[in-house]
Amino acid sequence: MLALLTRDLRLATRAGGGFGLGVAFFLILCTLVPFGVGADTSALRPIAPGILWLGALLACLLSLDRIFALDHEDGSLDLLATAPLPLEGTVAIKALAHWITTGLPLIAAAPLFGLLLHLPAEAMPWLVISLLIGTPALSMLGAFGAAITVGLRRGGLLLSLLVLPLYIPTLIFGTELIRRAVASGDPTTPLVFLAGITAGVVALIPFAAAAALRVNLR
Amino acid sequence: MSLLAVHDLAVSRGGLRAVEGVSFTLNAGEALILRGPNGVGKTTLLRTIAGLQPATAGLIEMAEDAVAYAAHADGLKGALTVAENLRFWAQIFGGEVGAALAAMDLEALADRPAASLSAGQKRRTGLARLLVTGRPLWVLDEPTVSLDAASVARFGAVLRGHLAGGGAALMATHIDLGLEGARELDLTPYRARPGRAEKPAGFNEAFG
Amino acid sequence: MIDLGKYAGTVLAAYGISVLLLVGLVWHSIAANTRARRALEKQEGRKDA
Amino acid sequence: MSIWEYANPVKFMRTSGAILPFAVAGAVVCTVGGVVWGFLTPDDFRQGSTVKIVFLHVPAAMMAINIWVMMLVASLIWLIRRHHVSALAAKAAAPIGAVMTLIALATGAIWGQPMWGTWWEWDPRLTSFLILLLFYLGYIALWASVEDVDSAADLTGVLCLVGSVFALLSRYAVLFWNQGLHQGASLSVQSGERMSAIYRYPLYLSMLGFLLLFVALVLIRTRTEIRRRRLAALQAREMRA
Repeated sequence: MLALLTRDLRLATRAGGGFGLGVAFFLILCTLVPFGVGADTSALRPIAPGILWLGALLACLLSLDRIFALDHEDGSLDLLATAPLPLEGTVAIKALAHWITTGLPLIAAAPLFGLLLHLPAEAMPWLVISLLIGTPALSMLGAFGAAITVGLRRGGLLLSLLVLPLYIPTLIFGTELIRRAVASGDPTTPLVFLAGITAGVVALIPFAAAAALRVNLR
Repeated sequence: MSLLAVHDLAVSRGGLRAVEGVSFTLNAGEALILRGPNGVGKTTLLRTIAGLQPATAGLIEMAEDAVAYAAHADGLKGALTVAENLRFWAQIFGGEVGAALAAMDLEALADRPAASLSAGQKRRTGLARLLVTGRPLWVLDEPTVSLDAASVARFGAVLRGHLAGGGAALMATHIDLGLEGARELDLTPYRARPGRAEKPAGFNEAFG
Repeated sequence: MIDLGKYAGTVLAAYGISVLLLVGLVWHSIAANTRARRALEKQEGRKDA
Repeated sequence: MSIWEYANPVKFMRTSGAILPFAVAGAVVCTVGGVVWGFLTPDDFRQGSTVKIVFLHVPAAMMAINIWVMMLVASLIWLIRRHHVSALAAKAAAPIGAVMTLIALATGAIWGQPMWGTWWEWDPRLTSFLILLLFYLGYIALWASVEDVDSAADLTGVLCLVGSVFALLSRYAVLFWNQGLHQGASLSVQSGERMSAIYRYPLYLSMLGFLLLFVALVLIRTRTEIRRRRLAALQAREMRA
């Protein structure tokens, strides 16, 4: 299991692995937003949490098809399926690797980009906390979408269409957490829901994703 | 004792049975070569025994985690070196890398990234993975594709060593690997007859 | 004709769009079914011949 | 004989062929009757003539949800019992559900324009239906994208399962996100302000009509799918021979 994780991380950081592309995309998005909505603090501040969450979500989406597609092309997926690892475990590890290579850099960069968008200082820790709790669910749901579309030639667009609706609850509770924390100082309810969704997704989605992978392997 | 026993197996592709009623056993030290024209279902049968797709009917008896599967794709990562590629599979399966590198004459290439290898060298790395798995039953689908004569001979020797060490091999190949006493099984007579089956293999049979 | 009052446009638009969508769906269902039946009859006819 | 006999394609074609004329007749009578009757109802003292939109909006919204539930049940039957017709019925139902969702959304938006003063309001119910539409579209797109029908049936089945959970989850998330302007369910018995009979009966008829319309359409579309599968099977056998 650990071997698979280190291999995926190593592949992501080597040439052609696409590590850091997500953060670059995130930066571009945050740069473009003021051009679209105006640079006034009064315009940026209220939408900053939403933009940051959307940016993280889209940056995460960009790299989803890599989770299984490359391994499927070169035959590694067949070999992993015959390995003494349960396929559910393989799915979970690959989603974890995706989160470490995409989600964590985004979380680290988010406060910085928050400054660009005039996110109030008191919202910063909540931004990081909400992303930290919410993004694992994004990676895991993305792995499910990637497992469903792995055999398809033009799977990228379909992957977005399938996965984005699944992101809605996480997005809602993630941004609501920041909003309520700043407005009233009590983000308990969205925090609990966000954590609940992530826990449920991490516990159950590997089974659905592994089932989809088995269908696509045969 | 037998490593693999197949009873009355039917496998299907594209929602239709390809072959049915296939039975054989494979004991330690034995090799079985599948024959038959293109499209008869050799690959499908091998994938089914490797556990990559469900059998449509019949029974496959073997120990858990006994199969090492090698097919057209080698499962190599171009960004990793040959040794790193093999080491990964060694960690997954719990095997040994050094001997495998030596056996397939890959020691000189061990630190080269897999992306820079020729097709034949990639193939050799892919086959070295079989040794790394330490599994007794090798399921091989055209293992000698893109190998030159010397490499074929080398792989033949590796395969004989595997059989002598109590392993077994089930393969589809057109090339003589110099395996003495290897049995052959022609799948042509087992080609599935169209018609209604009790349990349809897929939509094409359910609506045929 | 009944008098729809000041909301005439609203009500007619709602009915218009709904009827359009429903008719489109029904038409598509029937057309696809006819096409499938013809194609199947052609195939089965060829088999018998 | 068990109920599963009807999942056999030949049997399904025979049975559905016998039911179909009645379903079509019932659907036409009840839908046209309900909608026309609804159109002829007197104006509401608050909503004016826009109250007539209810006879389209409510049945469509009801069917939009029920059709997804039917797809979920059909998907479960396929995944558990492997009855091929069940998977095809789920596929056949999806476009009907998408159109019903679209009607509910369109009529809701048109009704909201004079009532709320805006074409679109991010009201929890409207938002939930928009999300439901996304799930329908994803499901339909997946069926259309996967060439191998056996894989497509399994993958869409799994997607329907996961999608159902997330559609429900989204519903509660949206409620949490925005408490809306939308009216409560108009027909609920416990609500004090119950809809008066002149509106209630045409609405019942219209709902029955939409239900029968769905039954008729899903039968037709399932028959279409069966014929397509039959054709593909014959061609596949020809290729193999």
